[in-house]
Amino acid sequence: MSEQLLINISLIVLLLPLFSFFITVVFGKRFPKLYLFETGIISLAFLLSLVIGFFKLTTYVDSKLAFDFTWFDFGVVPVIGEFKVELGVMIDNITVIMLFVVNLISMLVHYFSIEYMHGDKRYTRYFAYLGLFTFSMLGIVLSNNLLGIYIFWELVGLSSYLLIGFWFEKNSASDAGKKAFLTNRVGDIGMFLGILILFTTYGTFNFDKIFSGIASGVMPFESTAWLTAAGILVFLGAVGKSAQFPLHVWLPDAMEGPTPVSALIHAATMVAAGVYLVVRIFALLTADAMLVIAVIGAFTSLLAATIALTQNDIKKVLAYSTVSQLGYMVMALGVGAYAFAFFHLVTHAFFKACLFLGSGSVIHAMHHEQDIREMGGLKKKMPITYATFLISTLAISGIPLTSGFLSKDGLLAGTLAFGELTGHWLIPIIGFTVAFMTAFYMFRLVILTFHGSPRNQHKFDHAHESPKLMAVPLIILSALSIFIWYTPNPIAPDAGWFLGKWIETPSTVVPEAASFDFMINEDPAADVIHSEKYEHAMHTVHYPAMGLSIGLAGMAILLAFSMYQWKKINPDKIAESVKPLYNFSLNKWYIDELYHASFISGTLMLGKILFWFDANIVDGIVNGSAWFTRVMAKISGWFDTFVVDGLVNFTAFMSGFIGLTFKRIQTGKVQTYLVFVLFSIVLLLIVFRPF
Amino acid sequence: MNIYDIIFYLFAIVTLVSAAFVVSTKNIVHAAFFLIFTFFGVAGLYILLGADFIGVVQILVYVGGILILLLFGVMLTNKITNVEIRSGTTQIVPALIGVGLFAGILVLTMVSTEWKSAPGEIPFTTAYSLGKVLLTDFVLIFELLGILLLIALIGAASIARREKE
Amino acid sequence: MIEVGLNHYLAVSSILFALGIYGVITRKNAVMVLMGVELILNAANINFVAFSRYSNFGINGQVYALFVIILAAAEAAIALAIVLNIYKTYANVNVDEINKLKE
Amino acid sequence: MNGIPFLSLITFLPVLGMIIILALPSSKVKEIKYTTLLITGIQLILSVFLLANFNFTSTGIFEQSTFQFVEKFRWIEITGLSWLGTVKVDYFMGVDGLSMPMIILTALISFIATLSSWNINKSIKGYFALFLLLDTGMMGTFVALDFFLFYVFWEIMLLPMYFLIGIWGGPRKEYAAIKFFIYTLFGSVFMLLVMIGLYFSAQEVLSDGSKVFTFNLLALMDQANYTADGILSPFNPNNLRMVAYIALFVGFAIKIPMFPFHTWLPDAHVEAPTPISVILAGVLLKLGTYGILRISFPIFPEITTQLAWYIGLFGMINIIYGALVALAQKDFKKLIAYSSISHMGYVMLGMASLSTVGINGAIFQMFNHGTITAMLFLIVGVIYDRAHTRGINDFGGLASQMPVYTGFVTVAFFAAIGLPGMSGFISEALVFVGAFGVDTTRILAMISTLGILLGAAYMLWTLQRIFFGKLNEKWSSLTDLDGREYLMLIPLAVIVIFLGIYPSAMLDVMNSSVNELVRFVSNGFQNISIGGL
Repeated sequence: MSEQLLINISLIVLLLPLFSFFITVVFGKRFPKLYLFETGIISLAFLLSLVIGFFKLTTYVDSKLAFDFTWFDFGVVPVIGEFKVELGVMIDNITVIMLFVVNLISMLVHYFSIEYMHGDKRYTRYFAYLGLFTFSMLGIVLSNNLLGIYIFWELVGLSSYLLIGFWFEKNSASDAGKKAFLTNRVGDIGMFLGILILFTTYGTFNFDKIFSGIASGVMPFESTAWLTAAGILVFLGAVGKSAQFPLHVWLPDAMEGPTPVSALIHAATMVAAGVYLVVRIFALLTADAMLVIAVIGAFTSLLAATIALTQNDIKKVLAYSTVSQLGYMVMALGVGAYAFAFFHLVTHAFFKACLFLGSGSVIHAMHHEQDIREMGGLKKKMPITYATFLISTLAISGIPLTSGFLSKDGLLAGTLAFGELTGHWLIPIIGFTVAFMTAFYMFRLVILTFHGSPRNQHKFDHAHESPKLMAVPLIILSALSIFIWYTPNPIAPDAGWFLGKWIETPSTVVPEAASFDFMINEDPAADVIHSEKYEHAMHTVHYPAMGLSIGLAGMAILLAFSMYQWKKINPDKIAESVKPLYNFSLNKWYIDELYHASFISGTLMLGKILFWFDANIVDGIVNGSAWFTRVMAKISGWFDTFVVDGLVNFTAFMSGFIGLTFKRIQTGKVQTYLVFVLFSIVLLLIVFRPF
Repeated sequence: MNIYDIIFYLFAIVTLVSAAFVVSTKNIVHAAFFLIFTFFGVAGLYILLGADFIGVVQILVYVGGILILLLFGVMLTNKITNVEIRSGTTQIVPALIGVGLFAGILVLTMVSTEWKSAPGEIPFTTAYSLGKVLLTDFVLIFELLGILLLIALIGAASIARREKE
Repeated sequence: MIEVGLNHYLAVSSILFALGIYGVITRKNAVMVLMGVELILNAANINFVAFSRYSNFGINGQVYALFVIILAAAEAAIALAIVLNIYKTYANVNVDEINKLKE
Repeated sequence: MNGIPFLSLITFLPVLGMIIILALPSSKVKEIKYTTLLITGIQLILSVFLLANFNFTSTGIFEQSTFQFVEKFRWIEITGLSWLGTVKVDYFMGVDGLSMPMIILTALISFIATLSSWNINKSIKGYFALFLLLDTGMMGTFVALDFFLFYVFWEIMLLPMYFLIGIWGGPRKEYAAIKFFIYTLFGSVFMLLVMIGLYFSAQEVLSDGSKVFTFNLLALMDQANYTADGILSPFNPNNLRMVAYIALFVGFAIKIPMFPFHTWLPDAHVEAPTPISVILAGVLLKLGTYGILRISFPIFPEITTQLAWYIGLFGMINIIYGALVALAQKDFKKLIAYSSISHMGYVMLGMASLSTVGINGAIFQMFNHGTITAMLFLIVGVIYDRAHTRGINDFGGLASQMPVYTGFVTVAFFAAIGLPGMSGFISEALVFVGAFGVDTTRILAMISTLGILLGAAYMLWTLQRIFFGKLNEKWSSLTDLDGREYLMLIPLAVIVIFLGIYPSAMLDVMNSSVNELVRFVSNGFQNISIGGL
């Protein structure tokens, strides 16, 4: 299979969902069965992505396939010279893995939704939106340039908006959609500015060309500070999309959307796009930028984990755990654990999708009850859901033999190594704390939902195991949360093919002075980074990290069981004793309130003030000058009436008077007039005296 | 005082006296007849001035044409036997004063002005030269006047025929 | 008494002119007014011819006099037609009683 | 091909239609409407024909031979006017890449506005006659290459607009119409002054070698034509070119409308009937920016370079100020009006960059704003026709009642937000790329990106308030779009999406002209004294 063919297939994979979106949107009303067509198309796309993945990871495992075309061309432009805008696709190992992940989860979510969304009044429309989303997400994955990514980035935002607000009759849903879009836009502005900086400097959007530009020593506006700024600004896009602090607020609200959507978009794929973007621009990140990224990631993961501890909505807990895990990935990228970050992205996608679909299954069974305080004991009623949910929970908690253990352990090791190399010990500390919390709140969730006795007997009685169409995706996803798919050795992630062969950290292109010393490539020509120092550090921390994470997770699980299963410790009492902290967590650190009070109200208020300014001051000046003109007109009118017109009237009066006097002369007889003419002539003659 | 002067005064007196009668007589028919004398007098003056052709035309057109026309007008608009034929006058006093003054000043002006007179040869007959000039230099005006006369003819007939509404 | 010259003719024409105006102004009958007009025209004509005789304009003055005569003829015809019309309308031709201009 | 006066045809066709309509008895409503539709339809076809025969590589801007479909002959010539000498005005029309997109836009919007006028039921004859006259004015302004002619067309637009708002408008129509009229007239006066000033500063060399004062825009762009002592001549050390530039700019800025000269726009929009709003936003606003590009930039290149930053600054203010004020609106139509102000800010920002990308973006944004805002106003019109209210908070939940309508609204709103895949994105992105790439406007561009966020905020908020949530029972009888409304909205939606995916279709038309303009402005006038102020 030739390279060109692979690219063509990838383009087909990209366009298939778009095609089905259009078909479904336009004809959806007439043919309600079109959702099957849509699902079929996605399945086809999945199969094709399998084909691409197979050939890419076997035949072309070390090469990068790329294809560019000119979107628009300005020709020779004054000052700049040749100027054109290109778009293109690129297939490397990351791409094909992402293709696989996106298409697989999308396909499974389609199957799941057929059952879950059954009976909705906009059933086909829902599938159309899923198609649009899949298209946009694949676009991000396939693009080889920032512009392409930005375009699909926004389209992903659109489909996310449409899907979150799918049940727009609920005000909370449409609010959440709007919030998601706007919050993302904040990040997008940063990303856009970052792209502008890079484009202005290097005249291209293409990653490879930008990298080679940086490698050749050209800096934006002759300063590495601007390069740092560009990196951070582009990362801002990821902050928005991957729900990092301070733009994380939209993701929990996004749970207003249908649960399968949460699984697909807000857990597995779209939110991971931010991480994916940072993966793509990893090579141009300077040390400062990486530190910022690491800190933001770490803080986000801590923030979200603390909030997740106290939430009672099954989806909210999962949402905050998603934010927390995304923070992990971002942190990992910040500390230079590139491969582990991406690895975690993939494993997280599977187990988190499984968790969300599992929660969807529970919610479906409980007739749209989401509060875990109303659940309990569902283990018996829903064995498949329980089993898959448990496997995924183990994975997210980092218990050995799961995929999550592999990726999370490597990631935490990366933070430890970073701490050792740079002295930023706070980051690994946060990392391990969050690991503990994660295990705790996830098991709290599992125990409260599935274990114990039902707390709402009525709803429990009506609960039932989900049908096959919903169960199969759960089984597939939980199966993918087992270590065996990634490495043969359950405790050595990098021994496997995933990290050993497919994913390797690219070498940085940033000038040495501006990058971490452990990131400097020993062989500057190599594409893949190779740093003795870093590898040594990683080797040193590997086992301590593993032991620490297993120990913490174990303790956390034990704690969760003793609090919620065995009831040895009363959680309410603890909550009572640290009431302020508990409330702080329950209310999500009051961040929403803070934003509402500051930015949102501030902007609206500013809008109102400016409108007042517009209507009263600007327009006031206009109307005022009009008024002034009118007053002047009135004054001159008065003048006109009484002075000018007075004169006129006087003249008229005089004329009238004279007229009356001379009226008699006006006899109407020609001859009389002639007499006057005669006298006038005589008069003239006398006056001028021609004689 | 040569014969020329005598003839001039003769004609001048005839003209002016008869003109005075024209404007002062009450009887309109008398006025018309005095007008004939005036025209004759003027014709005499023309001839004295060497304009023989104009003099002849004066007699032909005025005496033969216009005056007959006027008489017809008188007869059509007045019942001859009626007293009405004795036409009245108005505003005699202001007219006398005005016209008197006017005439005085005019005559004074005419007489006192130093005219740059350069009397040339009096041609024996002017008909030839007039004819030549009329059909060369003034041919356009000549033609136009012909048309004017035609229009006047038609117009006069048309106006005179209009019935009272 | 000096020799008869241009001035004499002009004086005659002036008096004739004044008489014409007197006629136009004073006579009530429209036909009489027309006669006054004819006098005025004749006075003008005398001037033309006199100037033609006593200056070096050649024969042109006589040509103009001729034109005036023609115009006078046309004028007389039209004027009489109007007079007839007025007579039809007012049953008299007294100019002083026709004062529509006043309105 | 040659010899057929296409531009005169496309310009004066509506006048022909107007005469036909005036000749028709006012009871023949149907005939009047179909005549207008036919005329604007032919105009649209003609404009497409022009585009099809348009040479994309011919530059235009200042060289007559590179203009296309040129028509030039002496229009007014008065000789021997004492000290004025010979007054000579040419009837001079031509098309280049700057005007071509605008011609298509004008023809398209006129056609769609005609469709949208179907509901007008007050003195139909007068309405359509004025409508067509307006059409002529707009088209003429875009094709005129003689300042005098330009001015004549510019003023021709004013009168029909005044009546169209003042007679067929809403409750405060008189106020709005007068305000519009006086505002624009105020601007026109400035323009007139500058026009006369330029006239007495430059002399065109005729074919017989004699020199006469000229209104010819192309001649005014040539430095060599200026006299040594004209008040607006660059050779005059005490020239007033700076003052003139600002005066001219104010004249155009009122049309854009630029802060702080914008307050006529919301009033005019709110009061005007839907089709007139469509024309106002779709075409009339573009005249301001078109005028700046066509006249201010090449005639005053050195001042343009000097003042570019200020143009960009006002562009930035427009973007952010318009968006913020839009956020505070409760009237749907007023919101769109303020969004127009915001969007026109992008045009100014792009122009201020004086770079090919920025100006391409600006012109493209002019076109896109024309189509998108037209769509938005049509959308307002649709709902206003049905519900007789425009209060945003009066609605709610319309999405379930009018799904197709909501679909179009979503397309239009997201196009206005600048969502990729729609034309608005390309133009805004180009504006930012252009403005960011130039030192003068970089900071302005960075601040202006806030507009992207604010734009999304007010649009989505509006979308939510009107269409989402529970359906207000009051509106349960509203019907979805009818055939005519489909006919209005579909072409615009298709164009918006098509140009979003394949922007070259429009960018190629203007690119060579824009390149030439940028080159011309950056070369500027040489060895001159910059006077004034």
